[in-house]
Amino acid sequence: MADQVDLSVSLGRGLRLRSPVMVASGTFGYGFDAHGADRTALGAIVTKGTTPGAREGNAPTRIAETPSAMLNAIGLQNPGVDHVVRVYAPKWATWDVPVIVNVAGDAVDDYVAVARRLDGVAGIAGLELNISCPNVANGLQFGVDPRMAAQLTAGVRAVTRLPLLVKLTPNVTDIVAVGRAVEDAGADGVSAINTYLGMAIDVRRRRPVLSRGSGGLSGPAIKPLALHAVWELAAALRIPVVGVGGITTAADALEFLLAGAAAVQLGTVNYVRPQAVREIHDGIAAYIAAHDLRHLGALPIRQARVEAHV
Amino acid sequence: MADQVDLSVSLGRGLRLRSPVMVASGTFGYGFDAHGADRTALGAIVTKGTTPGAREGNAPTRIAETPSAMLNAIGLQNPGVDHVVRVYAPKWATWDVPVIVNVAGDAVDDYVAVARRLDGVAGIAGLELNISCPNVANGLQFGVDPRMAAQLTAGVRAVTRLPLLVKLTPNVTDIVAVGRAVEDAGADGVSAINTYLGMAIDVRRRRPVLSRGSGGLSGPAIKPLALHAVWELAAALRIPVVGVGGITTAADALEFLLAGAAAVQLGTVNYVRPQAVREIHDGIAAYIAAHDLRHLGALPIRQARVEAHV
Amino acid sequence: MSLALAPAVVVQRSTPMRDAIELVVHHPPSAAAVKPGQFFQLAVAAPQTILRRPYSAAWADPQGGRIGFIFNVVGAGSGWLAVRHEGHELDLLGPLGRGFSLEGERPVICMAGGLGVAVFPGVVQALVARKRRVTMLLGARTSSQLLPADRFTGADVLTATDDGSAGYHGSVVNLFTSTLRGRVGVEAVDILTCGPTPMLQALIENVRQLGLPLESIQVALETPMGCGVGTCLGCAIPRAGGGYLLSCIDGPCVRADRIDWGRMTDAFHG
Amino acid sequence: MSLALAPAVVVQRSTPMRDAIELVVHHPPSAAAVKPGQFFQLAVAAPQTILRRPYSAAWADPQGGRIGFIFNVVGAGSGWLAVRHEGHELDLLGPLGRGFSLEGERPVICMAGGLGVAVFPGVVQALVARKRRVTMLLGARTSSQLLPADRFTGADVLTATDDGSAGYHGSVVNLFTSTLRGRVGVEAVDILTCGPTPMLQALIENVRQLGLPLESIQVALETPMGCGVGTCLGCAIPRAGGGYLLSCIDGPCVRADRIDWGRMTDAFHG
Ligand SMILES: Cc1cc2nc3c(=O)[nH]c(=O)nc-3n(C[C@H](O)[C@H](O)[C@H](O)COP(=O)(O)OP(=O)(O)OC[C@H]3O[C@@H](n4cnc5c(N)ncnc54)[C@H](O)[C@@H]3O)c2cc1C
Ligand SMILES: Cc1cc2nc3c(=O)[nH]c(=O)nc-3n(C[C@H](O)[C@H](O)[C@H](O)COP(=O)(O)OP(=O)(O)OC[C@H]3O[C@@H](n4cnc5c(N)ncnc54)[C@H](O)[C@@H]3O)c2cc1C
Ligand SMILES: Cc1cc2nc3c(=O)[nH]c(=O)nc-3n(C[C@H](O)[C@H](O)[C@H](O)COP(=O)(O)O)c2cc1C
Ligand SMILES: Cc1cc2nc3c(=O)[nH]c(=O)nc-3n(C[C@H](O)[C@H](O)[C@H](O)COP(=O)(O)O)c2cc1C
Ligand code: FES
Ligand code: FES
Repeated sequence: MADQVDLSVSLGRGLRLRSPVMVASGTFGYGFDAHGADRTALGAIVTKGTTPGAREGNAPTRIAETPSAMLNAIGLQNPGVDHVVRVYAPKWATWDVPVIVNVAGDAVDDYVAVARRLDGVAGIAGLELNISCPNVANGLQFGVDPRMAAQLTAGVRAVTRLPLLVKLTPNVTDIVAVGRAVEDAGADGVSAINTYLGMAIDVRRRRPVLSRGSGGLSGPAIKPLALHAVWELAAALRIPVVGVGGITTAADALEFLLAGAAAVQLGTVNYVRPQAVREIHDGIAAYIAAHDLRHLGALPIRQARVEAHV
Repeated sequence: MADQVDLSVSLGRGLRLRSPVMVASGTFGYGFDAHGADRTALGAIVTKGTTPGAREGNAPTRIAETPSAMLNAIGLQNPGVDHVVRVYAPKWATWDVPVIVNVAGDAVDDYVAVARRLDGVAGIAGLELNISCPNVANGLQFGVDPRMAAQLTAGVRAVTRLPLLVKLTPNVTDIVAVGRAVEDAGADGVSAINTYLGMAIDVRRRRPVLSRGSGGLSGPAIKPLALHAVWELAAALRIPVVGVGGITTAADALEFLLAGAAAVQLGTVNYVRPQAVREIHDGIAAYIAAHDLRHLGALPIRQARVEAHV
Repeated sequence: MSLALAPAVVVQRSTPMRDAIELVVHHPPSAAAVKPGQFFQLAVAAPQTILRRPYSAAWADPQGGRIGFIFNVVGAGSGWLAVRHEGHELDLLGPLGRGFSLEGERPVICMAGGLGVAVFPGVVQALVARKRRVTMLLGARTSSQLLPADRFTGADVLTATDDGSAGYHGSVVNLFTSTLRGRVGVEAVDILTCGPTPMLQALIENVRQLGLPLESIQVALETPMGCGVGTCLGCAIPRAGGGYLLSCIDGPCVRADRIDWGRMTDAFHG
Repeated sequence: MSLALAPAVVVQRSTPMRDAIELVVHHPPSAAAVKPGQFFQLAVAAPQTILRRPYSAAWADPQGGRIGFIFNVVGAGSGWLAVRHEGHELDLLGPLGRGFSLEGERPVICMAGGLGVAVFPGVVQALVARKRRVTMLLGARTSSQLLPADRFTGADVLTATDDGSAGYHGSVVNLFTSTLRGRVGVEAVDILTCGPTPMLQALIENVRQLGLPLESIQVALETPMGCGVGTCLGCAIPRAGGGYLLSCIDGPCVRADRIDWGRMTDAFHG
């Protein structure tokens, strides 16, 4: 019965996924290393953040576990967009799961350069602009200011016909304002959220655990925060919101879909349970069947809304 | 040996605590209900948020557990400042642990009224302005805007000679800007941080778990976020920073003290391990003794600072 | 209040009825202090959890220094408790809250739905010791999920099952209505009850229709709790006449007329 | 790569040396696939943790379908593993990473500091099976913390203890320096090692002073890991010549000349 449920979802501009379960940037590499995930349950792969040139990333220590979460400061280690176009894209073109390239940089020009290079390349199904990376200098600057976020989005929009998601940072007073700004600037959807700025100190060595001092927090701990952001965004935007943050079970994913997310991304859980993609896909299908809802569009709740600005 | 360590700390304007371990607002009532905590290890009690008149609080459900954390939307249930002055303060006056009243309201006048009423009352050692409560209408408005936060602080400063802490919200783009503003407006210290805006959805009932929709997240999950806020504030402010957020062990408390906090507050852990106050006090003393540091002031690390705006 | 902060040791683990587990712990001070209807906050070391979990003392044996807890697995915390065995330590905070008021001479009807039965072995024992006449009404989905009648020595035990596999075929509330009519004078009983909110709602409804005073009913509430000691204000339940009661310190055993049952439904069953 | 996602069952639990635990699990596909020096990511259900924990297979018995893990308790995850017993399930992800290269004919010195010994029973067995001459150097704080020599059948076993309670009185690196000098021609050995970073640093220092080529050393690294499969980029270690290696896929067993030991110290021992 759950088999007959339609789990497909459209993220705009022709980007149609057979499943609302995507994998989040930085947690699935470029789709070649993660084993154990069942691709038939996967809606899309979002790649590691990709910059114009190759980057080596930050010095170790790059990750630390914290209660129900982890901190990371990878620093956008990636092979650069040329490598992606030459080596990876041809392989992706043969896959039946769409690959969305997560785009990063230090300046508007960087983003535009990467987007231009990727436009029209076979095997690339869409772009996700990472305007929210806490782990490189300037990484957050675009994400916290609605005007800069809009400028960046418009700049990229001008050079690509690819479906365009913008990945928002939660480290702001008003995420909805940033969401509205990128919507108006031509984004086809937003991904919410990237990691939260956090820190751990090694009390034995009396210094920060991470070489950069701070890093981005991900994992189950942030789920209630991400869910709140998605709830607010879904109420305010017309474009689809992709929910990301702390999802590890089908119930978690359903919280986001009920909050109004059009699809979800699994991040940290991929490191722990590669089979989560399949389990969560099936759990969503079973829920929809059990509640006689037939398709994903019937999930979002809004009526229970208590106040506009809680 | 750990016995001889001086753990006293001064929070300004004559407020001297014998221990850097305080209990956070809303997690210790007015000091009468929490049993099992060893008061001889306690630096100060911060009371539940107190408003001009009594308040009934929000409808249930008011709390929900999330991974390594809990959400609350109590809604400032409290007996009002008159009751505090008439019934509680006379008892506090006989205690040897200072009691700091957490002050809340919907408008500047509310805060000023409560502060004026408490000024000069025996048994009240200081005020903590809660400009950061996510669980009442307008609760956050003062905390997210540096100008409003400064206005409120100045208004209260004008009517009281009591030591004045301002409790900051982390739900902002730039917590340091708010911290600087309240410092300039006359705060003697800041407490960082209050809870993070979060949400949980009951997938069975298809509605938010909390009656208000959203609530404030506290507990171990938020520790890395709170620590980062404290690290940034301690670097930027001249007044003491009191660290709050997810502390459950002596190592957690030491992370905050190493990050530059002058003292710490225990919140959610009081619900779980009433003996945490004693354990954490003793753990800090043992660490200081083991590292031959002699007093708390020698703890903060700054040299490892990597970048100004990560 | 005397609070147990020292660890208790599990001395026995068993399955008193299907899908339930009974843990017996040795902790003399708590066993001596606990009153029928009071509860303990049990620390659980389950993944991702932080809060303690509230559990009624099912019974206490002050001489032997032992306390029993009866529960089923509904989530992470109870799942962790379910794999405690003899010799494991359990960290108790309690006894907490107000138990049932057992004063009076009138016959008593105890009424339990599902795992609400967990609080009653000790309650019935105390009532019987006070020479009160006790009728224990047990409701469950099916006969194997009924706590055996020998746990209620000295009481009349009547059962109801949803599937009719034992006793009355139907809900325990319906069993109650008929029992009450048949056996005792309508104004002359005290009622102590514990069970899922819908069951409590149905009971209140019925009692109102019968014209009985709500004052004669005491309910043991199982509202989710934070602290269990009155500091978090998280366990509010709507009070008749406005405002809230705290179920951990004003309860968990509360006279039914003190509760605003209309707002209760909004909160816990809407 | 063949990844075990089915649960393995603990079939034996013991204490091979003081402060250490050995868990033997039954999982035929993993036992057949694992190579000496590879590791598994073990899921742990400890409170507040989320990540798997990397553990070397200490040895594997492909016929019996069994794998051994040897570890000590240093935190929440290992604390949880330490209370696994016969019959419990363990969720393995692996085998992962590159093991030691065992090719060649030269004599081999294996050198373990502390729990670094955990990787060697299987390594020595494989080397002996290849008819290579093996000297196993074991270092520990005190004699009771040494894994017994009978775990290295076919190898010469020499020990060093910090307190002098067994074997050489001093560090295993110093033992190595003397052994190397005394027993074999300086250019003619392969060295496989695992232990705390300071021990590795000291070894590299000594080897450099002796004028030996770093190429002849392979180290098994124990860098903290996220995923263990190359997707998180969290386990970077400084590569000689710039940039980083990923210890989970380029290692954990890496030729010493591929590592920038100066930057390594900054990161893990500054
Ligand atoms: C005073 C008191 C006494 C109690 N005595 C007993 C007892 O003797 N035996 C027994 O089996 N149970 C008892 N309960 C209920 C018990 O506390 C919960 O079942 C338990 O806390 C669930 O924890 P968990 O981690 O297993 O489930 P969770 O993962 O926390 O929750 C699982 C499901 O149970 C629901 N739930 C959580 N807490 C409660 C609660 N307090 N009441 C009802 N539903 C809840 C959740 O909404 C969720 O749907 C009592 C509760 C209270 C307040
Ligand atoms: C490839 C590999 C193979 C390993 N094989 C073994 C083995 O066979 N036997 C064994 O006992 N240990 C082994 N380790 C180390 C083991 O993974 C860690 O001790 C374990 O993850 C700690 O988990 P925890 O939850 O108990 O401690 P945590 O609470 O996570 O940490 C406790 C302390 O240990 C430190 N720590 C955490 N992870 C590591 C790590 N990976 N290396 C060193 N220190 C760490 C922390 O900084 C902290 O100080 C191996 C590590 C790797 C990377
Ligand atoms: C190690 C690591 C690397 C990440 N790298 C990126 C990245 O390159 N680009 C990006 O937009 N997000 C990146 N993220 C953020 C995730 O895509 C995701 O937004 C975040 O982890 C929250 O989801 P989760 O809690 O499910 O992990 C990274 C996360 C982790 C843990
Ligand atoms: C149930 C509850 C009620 C709270 N009430 C208040 C309050 O009235 N005023 C206030 O400033 N903070 C209040 N807080 C916030 C705490 O004081 C503290 O800042 C926060 O919980 C983070 O610390 P923790 O993670 O240690 O709990 C409350 C927290 C909880 C959990
Ligand atoms: S559970 Fe905290 S006040 Fe009742
Ligand atoms: S541990 Fe994730 S890349 Fe190595």
